[in-house]
Amino acid sequence: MGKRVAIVGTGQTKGSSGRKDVNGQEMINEAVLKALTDAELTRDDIDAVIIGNMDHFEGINYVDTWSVDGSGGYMKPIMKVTTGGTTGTTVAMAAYYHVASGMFDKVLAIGWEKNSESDTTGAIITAFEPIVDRPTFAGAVGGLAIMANRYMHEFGATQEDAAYVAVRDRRHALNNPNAHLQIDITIEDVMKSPMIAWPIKYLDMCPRTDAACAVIFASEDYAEKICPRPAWILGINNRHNFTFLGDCALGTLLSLEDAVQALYPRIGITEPLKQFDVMELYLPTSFAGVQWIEALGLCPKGGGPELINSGATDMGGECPINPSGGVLSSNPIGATGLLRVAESALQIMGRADKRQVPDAKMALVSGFGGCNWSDLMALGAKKPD
Amino acid sequence: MMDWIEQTEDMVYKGRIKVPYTWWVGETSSHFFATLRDEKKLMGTFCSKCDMVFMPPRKNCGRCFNQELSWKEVADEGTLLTYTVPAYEADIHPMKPPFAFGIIKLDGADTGLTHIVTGFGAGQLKAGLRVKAVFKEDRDGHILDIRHFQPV
Amino acid sequence: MEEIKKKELLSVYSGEAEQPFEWSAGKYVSRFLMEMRDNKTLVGSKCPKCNKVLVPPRRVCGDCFVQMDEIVKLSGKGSLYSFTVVNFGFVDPDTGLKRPVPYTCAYITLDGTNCTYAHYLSETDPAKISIGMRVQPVWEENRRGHLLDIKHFEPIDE
Amino acid sequence: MDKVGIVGVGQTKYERRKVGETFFDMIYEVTVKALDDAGLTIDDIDNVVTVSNDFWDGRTISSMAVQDACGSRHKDISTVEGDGVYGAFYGAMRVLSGSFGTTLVVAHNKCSQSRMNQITNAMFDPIYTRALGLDAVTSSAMQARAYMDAFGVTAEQLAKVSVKNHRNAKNNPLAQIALDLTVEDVLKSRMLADPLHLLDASPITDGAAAVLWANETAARKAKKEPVWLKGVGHMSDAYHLGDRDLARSPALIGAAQKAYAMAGIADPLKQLDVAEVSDVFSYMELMWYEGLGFCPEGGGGRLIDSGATEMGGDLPVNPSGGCLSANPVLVAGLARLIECVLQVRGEANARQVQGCSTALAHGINGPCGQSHCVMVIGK
Repeated sequence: MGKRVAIVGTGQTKGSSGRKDVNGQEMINEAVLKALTDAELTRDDIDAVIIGNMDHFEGINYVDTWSVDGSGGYMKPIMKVTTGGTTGTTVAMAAYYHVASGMFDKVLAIGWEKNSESDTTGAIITAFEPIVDRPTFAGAVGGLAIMANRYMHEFGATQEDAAYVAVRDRRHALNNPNAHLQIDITIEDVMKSPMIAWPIKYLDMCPRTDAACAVIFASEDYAEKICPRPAWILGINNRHNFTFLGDCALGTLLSLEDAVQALYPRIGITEPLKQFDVMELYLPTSFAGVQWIEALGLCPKGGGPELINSGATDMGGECPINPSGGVLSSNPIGATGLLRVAESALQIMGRADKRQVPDAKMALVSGFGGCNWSDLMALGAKKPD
Repeated sequence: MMDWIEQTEDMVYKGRIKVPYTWWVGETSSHFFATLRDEKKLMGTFCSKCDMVFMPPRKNCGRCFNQELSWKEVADEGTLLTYTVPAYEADIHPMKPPFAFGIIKLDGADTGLTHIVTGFGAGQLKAGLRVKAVFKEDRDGHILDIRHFQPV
Repeated sequence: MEEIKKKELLSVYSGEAEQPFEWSAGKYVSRFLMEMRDNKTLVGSKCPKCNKVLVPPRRVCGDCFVQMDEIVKLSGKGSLYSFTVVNFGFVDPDTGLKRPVPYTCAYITLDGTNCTYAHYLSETDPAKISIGMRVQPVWEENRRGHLLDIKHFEPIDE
Repeated sequence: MDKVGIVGVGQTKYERRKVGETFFDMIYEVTVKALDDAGLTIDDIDNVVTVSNDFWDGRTISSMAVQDACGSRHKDISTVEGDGVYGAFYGAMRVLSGSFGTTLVVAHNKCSQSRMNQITNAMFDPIYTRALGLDAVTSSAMQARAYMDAFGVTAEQLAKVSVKNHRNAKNNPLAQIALDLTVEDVLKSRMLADPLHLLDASPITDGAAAVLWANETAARKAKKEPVWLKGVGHMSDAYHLGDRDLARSPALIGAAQKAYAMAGIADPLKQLDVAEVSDVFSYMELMWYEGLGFCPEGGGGRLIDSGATEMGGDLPVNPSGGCLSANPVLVAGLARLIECVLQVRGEANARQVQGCSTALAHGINGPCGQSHCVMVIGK
């Protein structure tokens, strides 16, 4: 059987609307160096490198081979995995399997994006079917607006409910020195911000960010020697369910419901709100923050607004969501999912500083992207049986 | 049952991906390009641990991860390591044939710079040929501020 | 790194570069486009196992993993499933130019289908659009076998 | 290491232009073929790895085109962007992790739909190299020149690779270009970029392929004997062409050493029965002979002269016809691996290498074989 796997080091660059001072490889190197420093390892210790981004955001083909000066992949095994918005979690999962398979002991996972280098919406549109989907599609903003609108229609959630999430995640970001947006806003600010795609307003939406993230995964033979309190991977699962946009029922996130059903029973989760101490979720809009927690089983269908407004997901609440500030505060797309993994690992390791959730023992990560696809990863302080 | 397939054309959609890119070259390469533009000088970076001068320059050594590289000017003249003369035209080429692509080890550098070579006679191209950079008149901080290399 | 003399930060711009593609539509989407062009008709494919009708037609039912052999003609009318009115500007990657805004992107459940289908809606005032409203396609005069042979969908009283 | 083996394979015919087919259509075809080959159904598949490239497809989440077509609706799935051998390796790791009993690996490409020059130009960095206008052909031509200069390898020796592989393709009904050629034919074919002629280069190809991995337990349900993974390794050289010694392939040496150590191979020329290597250009096959340890450094030309890599030689290389006979980029790696499976099973028909029990598949990523993956499989 496979080896048990833990995260032993993380590194991330500060999110920015435009890192003009470094090119892509150099930004990647910053994150890699930070992760190596965090784990007290050197480039020589790394057995394999996995990297991902979205090709058409930077217009670079074969990013794995292009990046070796920055990634440390020179004369090492390198591999590229990419799945759109879920790329960061996909990279983490690939690193997990590299180690769990017994083929590699210390694996470096890298996610990065320089969204400032192109037109993000234009590039996202190229993710979809060119003949029937692209002509009318308005990128992630448009797709998420369609989903938000349907959700409000089905369950009576309001724009104010969503605005609560926009405020929550931005407030959390004030504790995270790496967050791109550091803004203290109110629900009124959100409601007054410009409508970009009904019902999504400017402050309901994530920013476009330049940043890189690197995470080091190690096998059970090394994890505790490298890190006194490693973050063990308890379970992972994903669903990339659809090919055409019109196939996904938009009132809910079917892929997430499906992934939850596959993951929770395997790791003994029956009451996620109680059992997880903290969550880092890929919530690209405030509306997603109300809607998708239902798919995660934190509340019944339609119960999202009540749970959000109760404060249970705020810092200090029963299960804080996105202490880092989440995607609404930083969205370097190819790194975004991996940032969720890194932030969750920091929580388990007890290294999250001002954004630390006290005594966090179990954390849940989600990734979102593609054709409304979902990734899940659960991390814990206790070595799995 | 599948009769309709016989009666269906094979339609092809002619489209494109046209997204504009602005690649920020970063502080290190900005210095290289600004020096090329303003002084017609080629700056490499030196890793003292690997004892190598990298051309093109880079911020960190990809081999030992040394972050403390220092600037070192290299010559605008060097030795051709390898080359090819494309026998076809393509949109991506910066000029019409005949020209060659070459990898040139500039004097003072330990790695080769890939660039264009022109001005050679029939049979003149060979590994070991000495070539020199020809700079553009109007330079704007771009790799093609070196118009091409040509035999010395 | 030693002192860097010039603090200006430079960039490289891709200019007018583009990558052309010739994407095959395949038999299923070709039939879809032909029916629009020749007959002002929308079609879907029907799964022999679950009987679902999906638009655009495609070779395999994702749920059942069986080949869909049957093409089904639709009335073209449908109900609005969800929508957004797009106000922000962005580059359309097929032209390299800004796509005109505002426009309404509508997800429509076409009568007789089990999915939604995305197109434009003529109305761009959210206050005048309601989920569930009935819509029908408005066809172009000169059709070329393209998604935009339908100009947009428009609300109807039914 | 636990055991993981290939129990099913499927390929389309490789063709210049499959104008009536989408990625989706091709992936459905090979998925069904691989399942039939294994005697399994889609319900027996625990997870899927797709292999595709956003640039070639003109789609920034290229895997999205095939999710329904590979039957992944309610399954875990991921995507490798790189040669098919890397995708196959990731698929095998997912089984070895203990999380899954089976992995379906699929790859697709339609190189006919885009312009090779532009797509491969985009693998060069936009800051220092891309504007120069290099593509796969011209960069490889510089490598070929460096290799020939370093070791005195001749154009005739390069041409022999083309002659051999195009001839081998005549026994492969799925190959795109099967030809009886002479060395002179190759040397007289149109010059692309010296020293590479048209017949030194692989064609533009459309196609898809699938392999199905299973662990020991899951493999019992399959109708064919598994072909087991024996060893695997991958490694990357430096990126900038001028950073590398283009005449040598240290990354391939490293990748092969790891694969051989796992597989217990000390003398590859003797212990391997078949090798399927990435001959995107003729010279590459000779260089990879050296990196793979089939001959000493600089001995690639002499090895092809000796006939050792011909059908009937000590180690037939590319009995399928290789990339020179069909090069659906990325899919090519799975095609190499599938040929190895067919050879080990004894199902390679007219091109069968008698008594084949151990075979090597090889794939490359990046310019001029920057990154290599080597996989050894056998009975």
